[in-house]
Amino acid sequence: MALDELYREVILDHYRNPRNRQPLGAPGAHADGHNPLCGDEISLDILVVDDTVTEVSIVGRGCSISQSSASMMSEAIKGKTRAEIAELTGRFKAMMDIDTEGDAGLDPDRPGSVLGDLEALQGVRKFPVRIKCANLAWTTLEEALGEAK
Amino acid sequence: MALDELYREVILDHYRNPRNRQPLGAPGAHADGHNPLCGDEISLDILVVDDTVTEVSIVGRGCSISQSSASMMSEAIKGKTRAEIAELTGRFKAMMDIDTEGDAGLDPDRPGSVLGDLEALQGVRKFPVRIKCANLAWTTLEEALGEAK
Amino acid sequence: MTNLSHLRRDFPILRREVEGHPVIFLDSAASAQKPIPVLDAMDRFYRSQYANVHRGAYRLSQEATELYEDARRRVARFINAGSPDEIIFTKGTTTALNGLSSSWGYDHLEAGDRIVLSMMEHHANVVPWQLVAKRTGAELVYVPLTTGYDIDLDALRSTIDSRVKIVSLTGMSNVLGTIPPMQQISDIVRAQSEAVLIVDGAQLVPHVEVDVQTLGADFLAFSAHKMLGPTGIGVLWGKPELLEEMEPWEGGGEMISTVDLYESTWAPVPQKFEAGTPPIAEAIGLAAAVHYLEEIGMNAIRSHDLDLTEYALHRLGEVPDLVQYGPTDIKSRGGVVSFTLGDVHPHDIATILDSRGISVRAGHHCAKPLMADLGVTATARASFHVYNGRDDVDALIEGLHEARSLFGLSEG
Amino acid sequence: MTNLSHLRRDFPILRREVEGHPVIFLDSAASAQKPIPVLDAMDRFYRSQYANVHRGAYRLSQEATELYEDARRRVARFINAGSPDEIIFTKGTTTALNGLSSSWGYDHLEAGDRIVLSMMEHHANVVPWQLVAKRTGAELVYVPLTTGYDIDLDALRSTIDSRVKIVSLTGMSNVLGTIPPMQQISDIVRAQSEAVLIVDGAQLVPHVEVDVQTLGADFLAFSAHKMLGPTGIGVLWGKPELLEEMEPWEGGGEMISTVDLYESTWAPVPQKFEAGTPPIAEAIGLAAAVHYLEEIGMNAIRSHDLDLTEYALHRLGEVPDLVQYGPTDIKSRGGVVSFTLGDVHPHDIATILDSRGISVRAGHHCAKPLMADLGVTATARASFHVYNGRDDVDALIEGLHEARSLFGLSEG
Ligand SMILES: Cc1ncc(COP(=O)(O)O)c(C=O)c1O
Ligand SMILES: Cc1ncc(COP(=O)(O)O)c(C=O)c1O
Repeated sequence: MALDELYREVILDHYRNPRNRQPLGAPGAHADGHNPLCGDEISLDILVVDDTVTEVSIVGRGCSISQSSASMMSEAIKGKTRAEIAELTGRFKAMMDIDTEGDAGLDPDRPGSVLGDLEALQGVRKFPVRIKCANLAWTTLEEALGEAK
Repeated sequence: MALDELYREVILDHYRNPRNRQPLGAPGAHADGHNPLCGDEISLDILVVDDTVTEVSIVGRGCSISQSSASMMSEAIKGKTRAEIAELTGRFKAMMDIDTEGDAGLDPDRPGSVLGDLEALQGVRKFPVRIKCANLAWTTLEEALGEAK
Repeated sequence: MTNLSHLRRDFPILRREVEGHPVIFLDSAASAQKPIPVLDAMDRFYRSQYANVHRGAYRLSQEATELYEDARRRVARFINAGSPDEIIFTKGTTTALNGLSSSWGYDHLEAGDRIVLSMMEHHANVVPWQLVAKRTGAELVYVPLTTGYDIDLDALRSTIDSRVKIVSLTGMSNVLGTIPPMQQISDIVRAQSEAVLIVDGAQLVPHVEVDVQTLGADFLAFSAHKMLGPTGIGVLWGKPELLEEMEPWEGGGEMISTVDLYESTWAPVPQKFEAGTPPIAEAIGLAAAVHYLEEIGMNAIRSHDLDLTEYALHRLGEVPDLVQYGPTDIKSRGGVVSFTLGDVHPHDIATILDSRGISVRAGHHCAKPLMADLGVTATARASFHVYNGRDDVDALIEGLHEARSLFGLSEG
Repeated sequence: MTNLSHLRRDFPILRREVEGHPVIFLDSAASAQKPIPVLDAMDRFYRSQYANVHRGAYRLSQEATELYEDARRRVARFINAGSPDEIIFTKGTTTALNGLSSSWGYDHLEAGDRIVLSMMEHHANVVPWQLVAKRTGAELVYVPLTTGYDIDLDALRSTIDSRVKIVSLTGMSNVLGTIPPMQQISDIVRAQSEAVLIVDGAQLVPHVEVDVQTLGADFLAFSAHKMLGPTGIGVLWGKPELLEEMEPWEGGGEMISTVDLYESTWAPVPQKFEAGTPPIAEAIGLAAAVHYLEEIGMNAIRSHDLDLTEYALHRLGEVPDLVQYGPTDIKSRGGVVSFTLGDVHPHDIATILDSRGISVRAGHHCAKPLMADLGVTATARASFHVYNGRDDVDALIEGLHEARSLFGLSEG
């Protein structure tokens, strides 16, 4: 197994310096994510204005994969519309899906498809136990978006 | 396995015509025996006068082994003293004990040792599942004798 | 007629001899024998993939978890559950019914409420309800049987009313073979009450294709060991909205979400109901057993059972002094035949048959209320599974003739 | 130093490779691997003697019953119980503790009563008591740990009084390795209360010779799967007079004496507590595991554990940024070492080690109250059994160095 494909520089950077930890400027929608098996936790707040996520606040505790995924996600979704986020989420999950052939989520030609830093997480797919860690922030996001409706 | 050694004439006779079923003439000591695994039941009353069992009443339901053993026992103990009965019980149980060598309980030279009809039950030893059936009446007897103290 | 005799070679125990006779196993209703694929699945797992499930971040634990969850999926598909989450692994039918009674029962019953059972229930579907009735002040009501040994639907109709909170019935009697018309029963229960309907599937699921979408029940319990699987595991299926609402009956590892000092919250269904290390190898063995049954086909198994039962009823009918207990209509019964033989006690019958290598059960079959109702203390019982054939029935009949002759019963 | 490396060949899984590395199994505290004699005992039983127990009047059932009861006798001898009747087979430690809490606990607790636990209990010894506390109005009290990671006996002394009805403590912590001084604890409990003392022996019994005559406890629970035995079975030992008085926590077949429609009476101990078809093959597997442990000798196992633990503590001490959680006095601990490594999350440690074929556990180890007390959310944990050696510890240390380098932790 290629550990260095998993523990990339950018992942460790987001793990150690998570972005968007400051509280929201105004009350928004909240969701908690929790992986009871490994104890990863995420607490997410978002502000949705006119279908666009204008602010994100995310704090958590857990492994490098869950926390870096959360941090990278917070950057990727800020300023995006619901539709764009849905697209992004789909691509991210496809990237994590062991059943998907190749780098299905990563085709840079498809509009708005580039996952950016998040692509660093593609190594996780080779470590199936850890996929849940990478997905945690995203499932929590879906919940928060539901709340915000 | 020698089935005809198990189902002897005398056993079937006692099974079909159990002795000493009439109630006691006077209130005595009572014990119920029950084998929850096969459902055999025995209800035993004895009258003990001056250390001697003067009357026996025994009714029950169950297989040929448990019921014939009860019937034969009722005949064997009537008129016997506690000491004689203890001896008899010991001999019977020895006869049933798969770990005992040969016919230990059946030596006719030892005083008061002859089990009489009861010896017909020695075939049971070859059918270990049935030993509990043969012993049921005797364990119930010990309980009744305890009651009678 | 469905001939399954080629399957016998999958069951090593049938190659054993008892006192010079090959084993003829006619006690599958108590517990069935195991085919090699089931034994191999468990052995292989222990030898190459064993680890505890759900909690490990390493390869072996992940493989074990996948196999364990695959087993859940396979069982779900087998009974056509809506989702694998509706499958709870328990120690067996008994634990499933006790869990239900102490959780659902305890939380939903109060004094004056009624629990309805039938007169032919196994102790596993009687005693737990007695216990919860005592704790809650609820009352047990027994629906009688018809003279045809089935649940009396008229009596059921007049029993079910709004006081009834739980109806718990066998899917197939382990003594009479009766398979009650569950959909009809369900209709009556639904029309006349808001009671939950629980089916004790210990005998049904191993022999008859069960589709929980059409069964009409809210809960279904069964045991692996009667369906060619291992000991130590069984299943509780429940409707998802009921499982959701239900409290766990055991607390411990793997069933929690958070544990504080004085309070805890529960993991989602089904983990909520699987406290502690589950029977892991056993789940894998159960999955292999389900696979084995599916390969044969539950329909083939059903017609094989029907064939053997019909033949057995016919041949038993020829034995003088023999009394059978169970429906004569072959369509409403399974491969279990109970009988008495003159004054030869069932226990003696079993011993005589055993000396010929034939295993049958004798006794109350954990159904004392039914025995009392039938007016007997015990019956002898022969029951079938895929490895049995008409030759086994013939051997049984021969043995019964010997029993008659040993007990000196006269011909005719 | 006790070298047990010749035993490795008995464990087929150790011949497997994971990603080109041989399996190095350091998660026995979660569940231990199984030696061939255990697997063979179960397989042989299924292939040649299988039948349900207790209820059959035929040879196979009698043989199965004898093997099952032999297993009870062997387990009784292993912990020096006064009689086999003191051994109750359950699904595992979790079920044993839940049974105790819902039977003994429910029947003996009322509002104002206290249940005393320690701060280092496994969820299996926490959640059942929360549940019964809620039902009865009793209160939970936690005894804190000393800075040396053991139960604070002074705090225990000031906690135990006549309000305390139950004291339930781990015999060996699955996180810290701590083996609390149970006899001293028992003396305190006896002197200051009439509480029953329950020992969660899940970790203790597989590693340390336990003699229930001198342990000082009233009840002891443990699981087969952690002592080289199969999944699906565990043991509750209890003092005979307490078992006698205790109500069953499940009802069903085999545990009854009589069953009338509305009332039943119970079979004698231990059948009273074993409703339904028990884990039969599993009991036989457990007996084989006990035999295997006895052949090695529990003393040899203990000194092997001590040797490995001492070596591991020493080598772990050399790794920069590593923090160990557990007693430093080797005599009061077992072969379980928990640690954190700088800001490398335990889950990441486990993944990195796994890529080298090394299985360790990462997480809260079903001991969330302890984690909160230690001020961590998770630790990594390595734990040993007879098949481990110093070479496994060396491999672990190498892996930890790689973890440090992957996470860019600086030397010194
Ligand atoms: C100390 C302790 N108690 C209880 C348990 C629960 O045991 P089981 O999961 O076998 O029921 C465990 C094992 O996980 C344990 O380590
Ligand atoms: C109809 C019925 N219900 C319940 C049970 C109990 O199953 P188990 O002993 O596997 O818990 C049995 C089997 O003995 C049965 O035949």
